[in-house]
Order: sequence, then structure tokens, then C-alpha cells
Amino acid sequence: MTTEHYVVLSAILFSIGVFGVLIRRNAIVVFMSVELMLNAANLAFVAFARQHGNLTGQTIAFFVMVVAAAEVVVGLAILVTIYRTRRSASVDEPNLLKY
Amino acid sequence: MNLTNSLTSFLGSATIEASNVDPTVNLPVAASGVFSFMWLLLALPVLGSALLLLLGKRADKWGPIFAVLMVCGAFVVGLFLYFAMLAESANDRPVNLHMWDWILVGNFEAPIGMQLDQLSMVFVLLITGVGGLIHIYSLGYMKDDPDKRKFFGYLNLFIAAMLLLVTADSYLLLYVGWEGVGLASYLLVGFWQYKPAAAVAAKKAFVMNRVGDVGLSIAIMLMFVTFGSVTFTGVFDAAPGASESTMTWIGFALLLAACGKSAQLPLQAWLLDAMEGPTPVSALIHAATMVTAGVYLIVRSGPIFDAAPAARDAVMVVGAATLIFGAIIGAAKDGIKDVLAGSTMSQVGYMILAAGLGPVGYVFAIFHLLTHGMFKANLFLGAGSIMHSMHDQLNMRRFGALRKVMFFTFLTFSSGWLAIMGVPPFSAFYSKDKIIEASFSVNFWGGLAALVGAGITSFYMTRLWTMTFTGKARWTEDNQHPHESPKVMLFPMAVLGLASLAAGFLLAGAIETWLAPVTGFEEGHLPISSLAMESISLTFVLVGGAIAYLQYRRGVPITPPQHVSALTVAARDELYGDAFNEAVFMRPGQWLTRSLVFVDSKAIDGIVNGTSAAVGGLSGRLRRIQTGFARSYALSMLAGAVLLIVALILVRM
Amino acid sequence: MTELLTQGLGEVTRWELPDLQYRYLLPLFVLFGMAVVSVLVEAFVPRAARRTVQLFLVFGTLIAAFILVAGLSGIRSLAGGGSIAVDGPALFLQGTILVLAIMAALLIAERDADPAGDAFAARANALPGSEDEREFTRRGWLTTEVWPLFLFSVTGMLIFVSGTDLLILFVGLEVMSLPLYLMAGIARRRRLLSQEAAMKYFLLGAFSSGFFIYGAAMLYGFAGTVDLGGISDAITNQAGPNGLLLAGVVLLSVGLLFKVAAVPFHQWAPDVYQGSPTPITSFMASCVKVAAFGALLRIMYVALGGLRWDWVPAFWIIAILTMLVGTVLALTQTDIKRMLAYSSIAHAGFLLIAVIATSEAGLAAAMFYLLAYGVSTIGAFGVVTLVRDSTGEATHLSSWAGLGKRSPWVAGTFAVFLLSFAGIPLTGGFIGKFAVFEAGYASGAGWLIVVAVILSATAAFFYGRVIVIMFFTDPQEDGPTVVVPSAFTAIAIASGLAMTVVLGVFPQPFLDLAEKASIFVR
Amino acid sequence: MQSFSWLTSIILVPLVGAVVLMLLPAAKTELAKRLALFFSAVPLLMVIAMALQFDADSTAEFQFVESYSWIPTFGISYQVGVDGISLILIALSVILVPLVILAAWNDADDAIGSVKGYFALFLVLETFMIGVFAATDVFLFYVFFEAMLIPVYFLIGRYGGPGRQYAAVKFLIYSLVGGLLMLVALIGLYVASANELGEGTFDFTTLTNLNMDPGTQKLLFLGFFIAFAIKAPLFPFHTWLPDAASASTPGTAVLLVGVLDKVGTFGMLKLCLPIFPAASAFYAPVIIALSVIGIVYGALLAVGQTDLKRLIAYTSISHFGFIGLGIFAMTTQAQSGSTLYMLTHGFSTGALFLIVGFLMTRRGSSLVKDYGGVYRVAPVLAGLFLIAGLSSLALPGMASFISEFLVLVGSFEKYTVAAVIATTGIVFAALYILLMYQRTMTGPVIDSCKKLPDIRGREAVAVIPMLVLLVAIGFYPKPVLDVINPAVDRVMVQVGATDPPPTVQPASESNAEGSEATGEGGAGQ
Repeated sequence: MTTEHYVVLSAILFSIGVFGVLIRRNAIVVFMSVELMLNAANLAFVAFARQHGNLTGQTIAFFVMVVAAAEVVVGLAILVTIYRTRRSASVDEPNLLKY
Repeated sequence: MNLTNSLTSFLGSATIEASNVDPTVNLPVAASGVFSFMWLLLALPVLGSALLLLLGKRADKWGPIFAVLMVCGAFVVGLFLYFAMLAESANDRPVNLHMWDWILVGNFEAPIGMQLDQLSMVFVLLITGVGGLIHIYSLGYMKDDPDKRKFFGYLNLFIAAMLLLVTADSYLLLYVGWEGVGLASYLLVGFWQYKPAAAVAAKKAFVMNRVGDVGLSIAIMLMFVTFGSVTFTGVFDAAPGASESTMTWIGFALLLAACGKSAQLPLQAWLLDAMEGPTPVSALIHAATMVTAGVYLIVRSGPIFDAAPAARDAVMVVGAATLIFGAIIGAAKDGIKDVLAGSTMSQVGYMILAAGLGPVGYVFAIFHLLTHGMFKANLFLGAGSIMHSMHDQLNMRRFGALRKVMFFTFLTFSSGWLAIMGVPPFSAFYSKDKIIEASFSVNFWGGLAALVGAGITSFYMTRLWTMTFTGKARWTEDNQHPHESPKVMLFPMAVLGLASLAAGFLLAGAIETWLAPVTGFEEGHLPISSLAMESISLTFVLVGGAIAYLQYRRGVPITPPQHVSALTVAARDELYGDAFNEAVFMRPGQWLTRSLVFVDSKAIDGIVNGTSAAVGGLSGRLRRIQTGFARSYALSMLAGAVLLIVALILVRM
Repeated sequence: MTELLTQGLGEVTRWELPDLQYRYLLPLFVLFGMAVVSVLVEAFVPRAARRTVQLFLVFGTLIAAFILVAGLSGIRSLAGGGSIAVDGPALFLQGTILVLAIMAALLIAERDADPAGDAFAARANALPGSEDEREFTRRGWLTTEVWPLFLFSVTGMLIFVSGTDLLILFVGLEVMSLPLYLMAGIARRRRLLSQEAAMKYFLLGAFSSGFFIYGAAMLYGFAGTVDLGGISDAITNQAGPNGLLLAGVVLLSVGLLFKVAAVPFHQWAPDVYQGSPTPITSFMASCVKVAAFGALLRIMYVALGGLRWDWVPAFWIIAILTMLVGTVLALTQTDIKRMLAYSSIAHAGFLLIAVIATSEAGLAAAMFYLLAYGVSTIGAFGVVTLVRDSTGEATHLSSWAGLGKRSPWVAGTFAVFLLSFAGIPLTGGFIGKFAVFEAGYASGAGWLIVVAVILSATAAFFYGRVIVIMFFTDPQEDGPTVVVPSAFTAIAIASGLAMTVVLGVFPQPFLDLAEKASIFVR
Repeated sequence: MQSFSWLTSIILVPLVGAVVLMLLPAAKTELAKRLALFFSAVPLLMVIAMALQFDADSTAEFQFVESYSWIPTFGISYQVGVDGISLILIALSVILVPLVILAAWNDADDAIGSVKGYFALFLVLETFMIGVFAATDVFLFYVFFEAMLIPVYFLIGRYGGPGRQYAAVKFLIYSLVGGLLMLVALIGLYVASANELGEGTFDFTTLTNLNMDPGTQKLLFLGFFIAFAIKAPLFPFHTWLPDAASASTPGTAVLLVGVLDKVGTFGMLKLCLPIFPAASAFYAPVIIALSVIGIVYGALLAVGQTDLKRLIAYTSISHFGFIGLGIFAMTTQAQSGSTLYMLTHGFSTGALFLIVGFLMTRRGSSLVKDYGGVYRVAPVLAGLFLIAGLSSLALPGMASFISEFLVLVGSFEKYTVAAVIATTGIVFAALYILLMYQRTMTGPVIDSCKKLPDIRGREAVAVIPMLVLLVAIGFYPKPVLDVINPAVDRVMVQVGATDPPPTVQPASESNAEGSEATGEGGAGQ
């Protein structure tokens, strides 16, 4: 397996994440799709780190995980509040702001 | 100054060596002595008009008298100048008074200066003389008008402008006088502006004059471009060097100007309407002086027309056509002033015709201008006198038998009547016959027109005279007591009546010598003897007069007959001059104006407003893309990413 | 920092603690530390004293940080093991952010404008319209939880404009953004809108972060380093495969363009600006814009400057779209906050011209522009907080009718801000626009400038329309009133006004500053 | 450098006045009006004092020069100075503002905005107007040029009549489109100067000496020209003017049409020609065509108007056609004529607008059909209206005749056909003025006009000075032309144009002397 395979895999994961965001209505799932995008990046970082022979990419992966965790905290807080208000986790539901 | 000597020469017996005068280089000398006071000519009437108009009601009491004094003062100044000029030798007579630099831009120079030569002198005396008389007459005529002060203010303004016109030393300053008299005419025609007809007539006169002024403007511009100068001396000095085509253009432009001011075809239509003004105005402006400014312009520009035969021929044609045109109108109108206006048009046509003959005719154009100034003023004042007593009735069908009640007016009027017909020894016999002769010596058709015109003139004037003074009274009920006018009106009429009688006889011959340095003079060569010519024209006059007398001596119906010849119908409608203007200029103009207003608001402004509406509409549509759904926003971001990639790849390729 | 780690791993035996140059990092540390303290204050200080303590803490911290940043001026160096730049642009923009943050903090601290207290929900987690919420409101509970979030966010911004490698930039981006997501959602009034704004902002922000970090990964794959200078070298040396480079550039750009609200990555902005509490909107519209453009400029100039001819055409398209959409959509807005949001999008378009210029003049121009735009923006939103009716801020344009008759000074102030946005001479906005256009023109983007000015004129239509409504229309019967704020808002608005005029009339000192600061260290 | 900063002081006095006015309590309207009059009279006196020291024959391009570095980053200075052309226009501004304030005494009493605000805006506008004419730094010029929009925008929108909002916005957007295009050109100019000199500058004199390549010139010229053509306004950029003029108060309209629009023609003459000589020559035929179209088009539209203020606005479009024609004909006569035209048009149109304003305060309408026979009830008012109208139609003897004729004769030298068509404009001018006079002032008095009072003292004082000046300059234009001519000569040199010589020389040398002797004969003997 060369780096390219990993990168292609990561690209596929990223794409899945992107399309997940685009097509899923449930906010939690959308959010998970975003996490998928971040993790796709992680995979790429790690693969490239291997290819380049330095550890930068590996290190970054840790940072990204931390950031992702922080994002989860913030995101879930927001989503929960909205869920409490609207009794729905659909991202299409809040649609007062437009045009 | 030897007064006796001067008077003799005024009466035509002075001998002036016309032979050693070169008309093309008639350079004025700088004014000195009496001549350095010639600015008074302008200053007096300017002062009069300024005081009367600016002081307002404070000048109501003394204003009219003051105005009369100012004009008479100007006349006196004019006389002094005339005698001073007589004392000089013919070559030294033209004088120039430089007053101040007016416009100096680059090589464009126009001074404010007066130039007085023999030609101007004639005009100065005519304007101040007849003007003074008419001022006096107006004292009576306008006695009860609440705005009398303004009237005299305007009259003084007119005198000032007219004097400026004839004494200016450059075309540009002439232009100032030219439009100045136009303004005065506007104010005076529209003097009773609460009458819509007067207001409209005033505007019409000014606007049509402006069409002529376009010609004058263009002529001046051409002169500047060609000669680098707009002064008379500068232009005439360089004139021989210019090409014929340039001169022809200038000539045509000047002719256009003259047509406007002198109511010649095709710009004749304003004159009849201008009769809406008070009658003294008609006498002064629309008979004696202003309308003859065109003649002055053409004669003054002799050196230009000398070099432009085509333009000169055009002048002749215009004059000939107008003299017939005006005469026909005069023959069909029922309003006394309308007849006189048509007559004026026609008589000025004679002058223009003469001016179009070149040096053969210049002198007679001016001669006729002078005599016409007197007899036509006389006729108008007579008409005014009649109107005065008839409660402003104008319709001759309501007149008749006035001889009995207004005998004095009848006398002066008759003098004018005989003068205009050219019955010897009345004045026009000398001036008009000379024009007919000179015309025949240059061009048969021109001569024929002048001859036929003389016949028609005789017809319409006799018609007027007969309908007004003879036969039975056709006065309406409310006009039962016509009366003679006050003395203050009769005096000017008397003077002018005498002048109509004697002016021709006194001036004949002398005027030719007097004007020769300015205009040059050539004797015309007739195929037949002068006496034979005079007989022929006299025959025309007598026949025309006889027809009219026989036809109208029994009186006329009060309402004009409806079943008349097509020519009469046309002439009553001023030969469709107004209809023509209306169809060719006014209606298309109104249509154009209306459509341009539409175009401006709908097309040009429409583009602007349309653009803004389109942007607004675009905004309204684009807003809908902002759906409020987070996922569609994300899609848009993805699209943006694709856009970026595509752009980058395209650049790479 | 990453450099440090990699180095360390390579030669384990010779582990050396690198010189972090704490002096240079001090502003960041102070802010970060105080943000943490601020959290502790929330936890331990009694409710009654909290506000006072927080205010002292926040303003003290911001002012201290500003002084520290100012003290560093003139220095051109890398710090923190080469991952933080202490250079002109970084310091200028940090100073700008701190000034704007102080002004925004003044608006956030306001409690007199709304009879119910400040602009923030008594309890953000209470159901809108619920009994709970009414209870909290009735008791007059006020919270101060916005302050730690605020400080963290400012810290993130400072990092974002000074980071020199992609990881630090990413961290800065997140530290800046995550608190903002929360702050967007805690409005006291119109809770539903606020929550919706928070959710959209968060989801899309996270989505864009994904792009950013994935782009960073691609560039790492291309260059073998995430250091901006290293990437630049790699581009010069053609070190890696083009595909990775292009993908990296694009994805990274998506992340950054999202933050600056460039079209078509802009759609969050109107919703979020409208829904967020107005003081927070002012903070976002000014400070986030500064930070995001700081990072964008640094990346585009330092890392991708060698690739200029590749990305400039794409940025032309983005710039034109941004100006066009921002301007055109603003034309038909009826909500003042939303209109200002679209206006801010249009301004992002103008700023992109400076990015495209890729010259020192462009950098200086952009920095000046950001300062001028920032002060006017905070001032403008400050005025928005004052115009109120019974339901809170009266943001519908029609309700501003006749404001000029009722409160000439407030309306006049707002008009000055609008004129500055429109780029009328003698306002800061004009000098900024002039500088940006000049830089753009000099770099060969003349036609772009022509597009920009035509759209500027179009933009004047909606700025002018607000003036029409305020000054040329008769007041409504039951229109909103202009409340008299406490000194906080008054100072914020007044300083915004003063700065707007000073930047327009005597811009030279600031231009000097920006000019001297217009070289990136690498 | 002068010992006393004349220009800066003149620029600042009205601004100080505006600030003082704004600080007054809103209720003290009478005091505000008097102060406004005072603060507008002071600049007038100062300009007179300055003009007396002005040396028309000076070799220096600008006098009363003051220069301070302002924004050195972009080579911008605060730099003011006057030459003949700008002196004339500054004089126009400072003469008109006090007269307008006097005439507009009660205009703002019922407006949405405050009375003091109205007069303060006038004063602010005066500051900008003087500044724009005095600026010798092109950037400073631009700053004043654009800044002027704002007071006018407020004057129209806040104090105008029906349709004021639309008109104000239209004015703003129109002007900004032009102004911002000019900004691009301004930047281009700066960059071009930087490329050539190493360091960019906005100094006017330096910019006139640049050797820009014609291609750049043509583009940059357009930027400036369109801005000026919109401001002036030339056909087809004119549609904002009738709306703006008819929606604003008469006082605003006077300053708008009388002074503000002159900035456009001033800019063409003083910026476009000297800085872009090649481009000016290139575009001249097109611009002359547009000007001539404008002359006839504006006049015809004026004839078709039913609203007095719109009518006068359209006459102005026609007049601006004349000014544009004169500027781009590039002869001494035409350009001097255009400069003088700017002055005379300011007075004659100013007087017309003010008198229409007087009518409106009496009758409450500016529609032609709402008037009739006014002459009978208010003869002085009608008389002044007629005099102003006669000036507008360039009656010889009025100053406007000299300017119009100079434009025509100067254009005729190089563009004969254009000049001839333009000359027909005098017919239309007579038509629209006299038609307007006839419809409103003459005829029987209509019922609604029976009680119109005649002119009041304050109103007369506002209008009569303009008319007196028009007549005085009409007969003795020398003082004005002497100031204008050297400045125009300089423009001619800068643009590299010369007057064509007369095609025919006088017949002989001696005769030539003779003709000269005629010209100066009176003085000689």
C-alpha cells in the first residue's frame, strides 16, 4: 500500500463527509459528517507524515482531534438548545432567517 | 458753421464733387469738435428710458414729457452733427468715436464706438425727427393709459437702440442695436399684454426676428473668420481679398437677417400681428424706422454685396416678391392698420429690391426709405387719429364719411395717400419711380414687379382712403360721435403731412450726391427715356386708383362678402403665410417637442430608471437563493470550491 | 511548535528547549491567561460582583494586550519556535483587533439600553417563551458568561493573524470561532433567531473548518511541511505533485473565504449577523473580518505568493461575485442588520482586491481599510442597539423613518457611518477604498477597479436609502425611540465616529503605520 | 506663499459658520438666518479684497498659493491657489450664496429639517464649492468634488418639494457613478505619474507636464470627462437635473445649477484639457457633437415643459451645451466665452430660479398653468423675470450675449457646422423664454393670481444685484475678460491649440493701419 491509497481513501472519506453534510437533515448526523471530514484530514496527515518521513502530520492529527472534541462540545450545546426549543433535530427546521 | 450754407445744401443745391470720392475707401476719421459729443445721441434716450423705467411711479408725472425732451434733444444733437458734417469735405465726413474697449479676446476685438457717416446721418435725422414727432403725438394718444410712463420709457429705449444700430462702428455693436430694437418692439407690441393677442404677437415678432438674427450672427462669425475683424472698416478694408463664395455666404446670411427685421419673405408673418401694438408704435417702429433696418444693413454692407452677385440677386428677388406679396395682402384686408402693415411690407420690399440692384439702387433704397418713413408715419398717425375717435375701431367697413368730422386728419392723410401712390409732386413720386427705373435698368422682371406693385399700391391705398373718408357713415351704434383729435396729435400729423408732400421734391438729386461717398452711385441705363418710364408708371398708378375708387365709392357692406375670388380669400389670410409657418414649422415643431419630451422621460431617463429597476429586480430574484436552509448554504460553498478548482485548472491549461 | 516537535523526534538525544521568545508572545499569553481567569471568575466570584470583576478584567486585559502589542512595534521576527510571526502586519492587525475588541466590549457591556438588562439571555438554555425564561427575566438575572468567550475569541484572532504555519492558523481559527458560535446564540430577545443563527454559523463554520484542515493536509502532502515559508519554497522548487497543491490551495481558500464571507461562501453571514445579539454582530463584523483577512493575506502573500498567477484569476471571479452579490442583495433588504451584513459582504469584495494586488501597497491598503471599516461598523451597530421599541431593537428599516427629526445627532452619526461605508471623501472609508483601489490599479487590476466603482455607486443607493428614510421621511406616529445609553455605548459610538472622521481627514499617521508594517516576515 | 492665507480663510469661514449655526438652539431661527447671511457675506468681502490684489498678468500659473503636505503616502497635498478661471468661479460662488440665503429666507420654515440645518448646509456647500475651485491638487479637487454631494443631497432630500426623495437619490447615484469613475481615472493618473516620475503626485502643474501615452490618456480622460459630463450635465447624462432642480427649493436649485454644475465644465476646462491634451483632441469632435445636440435638445425640451423649474433646468442643459462646445472648440474666444458663460449663466439662471421661487411662495405651485397675467398684479416681479429671461436668451447688451457669442464665434473658427447648428439655439432660446413669459405673466389675470403681491424688499435685494451685474458686464466686460484671458491662454498652451488666423488679410498694409486707427481712433486723437 502506498501513500496514494491512503490519500485516496481519505479523499473518499472527505467526500462522504461533505455529501453527508449536504444530504442529511438530522443535525447530529450532519455534525458527524463534519467529524468525518476532519478525520479524513487526519488520515491524510498521517499518511503524508509517513511519506515525508517527518512527524509533523502525526502531531497535527492530535491537534485536530482535540479541536474536533472542542467542536463537539460547542456544537452539541447549540444543538441541544435548539432541540429543546423546537423538539426537532432537523437542520432544515430553523428557517426564519432568509433572503 | 454757416447755417444758411448748410440749409441750402440740405435743400439740394450744394455741389459736392462726387467724382473724386472713392466709395470703397471711405475711411472715417477720429471724432473731434462737435463730433466728440455724438455720444449724446445715445445717452439722451438711454437716460430717458432708464429714468422712466427705473424710478417707477415716481416718474409718472413728468416722465412722458421728459422722454419727449430727450428725443427732441437727440434730434437737436443730430442737427448739430449734420451741420458740422456739412462743413467738412465729402471725404472727411465720416467720423468715428471710440468710446471704450468692449470685447478683447485673443485676436477678436470689438470696440464700443460710434461711426457717423453720411448714411448714418440720414438715419439719425429720420429716427430722431420722426421719433420726436411720434413721441409728441403719443402724448395725446396715450393720454389716458395708466402705464403711459412705461410706454414712453420703452419708446426712448427704442430710439436709443435704433440710434445705436445706425451709428455702431462694428457689426457686433450693430447687432446690439439690432436686437435692442427687437426688444423694444417686443415690449411695445406687447404693451397691452393683458390682451392675449398682443402678447402672442410680441412673442411671434421677437422669435421670427431671432431667425433673422441667426443670419446676422453667422455673418459676423464668417466675417471674423475671414477677415479677423468685425468692424465696418476692418471688414470692408479686407473685403476685396475674399473669395466670391465666402462673400456670397456672408451676403445670404445678411439677407436672412434683413428679411427678419424688415419683414420680407419668408419671415414676413410677424408684421401684421405686430399691429396689436399701440398705433404710434406701428408708426414709428413698424413703418418708419425699425423695419427699414434691413435696408440699412444691406446698403451698409454694400462692399460685401458688390463682391457677391448671387447674394445681391437674391436680395432683389426677395424684395420684388415681397413688394407684390405685401401689396396683395394690403388690397384685401379690412383693418386699417392691416392694410398699412401690408403696405409697409410692400414698400420695404421696394427698398430691398433697390438695395439688391447694387450701386444703381442703394441711394434710391435710402431715398425711398426716407420718404416712406415720413408718409407712412403720417398714414399711421392718421389711422391712429381715426382709431382714437372711433373707440379703437379698426375695421374700415365701419368707417366712411369721416372726411366731414375729421377734416384735418383727412387732409394729412390724403397727403400721405397721394405720396405713397407716387402722384407728382408728392414724395414717393421721386423715390419710387427712381426705383422702378433703376430696376428696369438692371432686370426686366424686377422692374415689372415694381411697376405692377405701384398699380396695386395705388389700388389698396385708394380703397382705404375711399372706404374711410368718403361715402356714407357706417359707424356702429356706440360710435356715434367721432371727433377730431387733440392738437398735440394733430401737430405731428401736420408736420409729416407736409413732409409727405415736399420731401421727395426737396431731396431728389441732393441725396444721391450726399450718399455717394458711402454707397457709390451709378446711373442706370434705361431702354426708354425717363419721361416715358414715368408716364407708364403714372398710368399704372392712376388705373389702380381709379378701379378702387369706382369700386368702393358707393360704400361696402358691413360684413365682408363671402363669395369672392380665391385670391381675395388667400389675401385675407395673408396669402397663407401663417398657415405655411404653422404647417411647416409650428406643428412639426410641437410634435417634435412633444415627442422629445416623451423620448427624454421614457427613453433616456427610461434607460436610467430601467437599469435601476432591473438591478432591483435582480436583487429580488437573487435574494431567493438565500433560502434559509443551512444545507443549501453548504451546497453553495461546495459549488464555490468547484468554481475555484475549475478556475485554477483553466489557468493551468 | 510543530517544527519543534519534529526536530525533537529526529534527534532525541539532543533535546533542546527552543527559545520561545516569551517577550514576543506575551500579548497572547496575557490574553489566554486572563481568558482562563475569566472562566474562573464565572465559577467562583459571587453573582453580584461578577460583572464588576469581569469588566475590570476584560478591559484591563485588552488594554494591557494593546500596550504590549504596541510595545513590540518595529520588531520583525519569528517567535514561538518559528510558528508565530511578530512582524508589521501581525502587530498592526493585532492592534486593530484589540482596538475594535475594546469598542465591541463597550457595546457588550451596555446594560441601560434595554430595560431588561443587557443584550444576552438570562439563561441561554431556557426555552424561549417558557415559564422559566419569564421567571429569570422577572428576577432580572443577568449573566456574564459572554466575557470568557469573548476573551478566548479575541485570543484566537490574535493567533490567527500571526500564525505562520497551517496548524497554528487552524488552532487560531478554532479558538476564534468556537466561542463565536456560542455568543451568536445567546441573545436575550428573539431567541429563536439567535439560536438559528448559532446553529447555522456553527454547522457551516465546522464544515468550512473541515475544508481548511483538509486543504492544509493536501499542502502538507505537497510540501512536506505546514510552515508557510516552507510551502512557498516548495512551490518555487516544484517539490511535490501539482494535484495536491491545487487541491490544497482551493480547499484552504474555501476555509478562509468562508470566514471573510466571500461569495459564494457568504450565505451564513446575513443570517448570523441578523440573528446574533447586536453587540456580538458588531464584534463579528469587525474583528472576525480583520482576523480572517489577516490570515488570508498572510497565506496568500507568504505561502502562495509564488503561485500568484494561478489563483489571481479565480480571485478576480470571487471578488467580482462578492462585490456584486453583496451590493445587489443589499438593495432590497428591509432589515438594517441584514443590510449591513450584505454591505459587509460587499466590503469583503473590495478587500479581496487588495489580496489580489499581492503587493506591499495592497497589504498596507487592506490593513488601513480593515481599520476604517471596523470602527465604522462597530459604530453603526452601536447605533442600531439604540433604536428600540417595545420588542427590543427596531431593526426594520421602515421603523427608522424620520429618525433624523427625532434624534438628529444619533441619525447624523449613523449617516456618517453610512457615508464612510459608501466611500464618500472625508471619511475613513473613502481613504481605505482609495488605497485599495490604488494598490489594485498599480498591480494591473484596472478593470476590476472599474467594476468595483460601479458597484460602489450602486451600493450608495442603499446607504442613501437609509438616509432617505431617516432624514427625508416624516416620522411614524408610533415609531421606535432612541434610548439614552450608558457611557459604554456612548463611548463606543463616539470613538467610532471620531475615528471615522479622523481616518478620513488626517489619515497620514495611520497610513504611515500601515505602510511601515506592510512586510510579512517569513 | 502669501503672508495671509486668503484662500484657506475663505474656505473655512462658511464652515465655521455652519458649525456655529448647528450649535444654536433650534428655536432661534431668525438668529440662524442672520448669522448665515453674515457668514456668507464675509467670504464675499474677502474674495473682493483678494481679487483686488489679483495680478491678471502674472506669469505664475496660480496666485495666493498655499501648500501643505496632507497625505504624503499618496503624494497628496492640501494645495490651493487661483488663476483667472477659478477666481471667476469663486466669485460666482461667494456672490450667489448670500443672495440665495437672502432669497431663501423662509424656504425652510415648513420643512422636515430644521431651519438652522438648511442654512448650515448652504454654508457647508459654500465651503466645498470654493474649495473645489481653489484646489490645485487634483486629489483635493476630487475630495471637494465628491464631498459637495452630501450637502446637496440633504438640501434636496430634506428641504425639497414633491418628488424630493427620488430626485435626491437620483442625484446622488448619478453623481457618484461619475465621481467614482473619476476616482479610477484619478488613481490611474497617480499610477502613471508614479511610473514616470518615480513618485506619484496629484499636483496639478506637475501632472500637466506628464508625457502620458495617448492610449492611457484616452482611458483616463474618459473617467474624468464622464464625471464632469454628468455633473455639468451634458446630453445624454442630463436626466437627473430636471428632477433635482424641480424637486429642490429654489435656493438649492440656484446653487445646484448656478455653481455646482459649473464644477463639471470647470473640470473639463481646467483638468481634462491641460492634463490630457492628446485625448482631448481625440474626443473633441464627439464631445462637440454631444454639446450641439444638447443645445438644441435641451432647448426643445424646455419648450415642451409645463413646470417652470423643469423648464429652467432644461434651458440650463442647453446652456451647458454651449459651454461644452466652447471648451472643446479649443480656441481662445470659445474658451474665454465658456468661462464667462459659466459666470453669466450662474446669474441669469440664478435669477430665474429665484423669481420662480418667489412666485412659488406666493402661489404654491411651479406649474405654468397655475399662472396667468401676473404682470398686471406684480409688474416689478414680472419685469425682473423678463430681464432675467432676456439674459437667459442672450440678448445683446447682457453679459450672457458676450459669452454666448464668443463661444459661437470661437467654435465657428474650427467647427463651422457645429457652430451654425448651435446658433439656431438662439431662436429656441427666444421661444422658450418668451413662451414661458407669455403664458405666466401676460394675458388676463387668472383668478388664482389676482392677489399675488408684488416683489418685497428682501427679494428684490436678492435678485437685482445679479441683473445689474449682467447688464454691467454686458457693456463693460473688460475687467472680467482681463482676468479670464491669461488663464485661458495658458490652457491653450497646455493643450497645444492655437487660433486659426483669418483667411483674408487686409488689402494693403496702409489700409491695415487705417483699420487699426479706427479701432483706437478716439483714444488716439
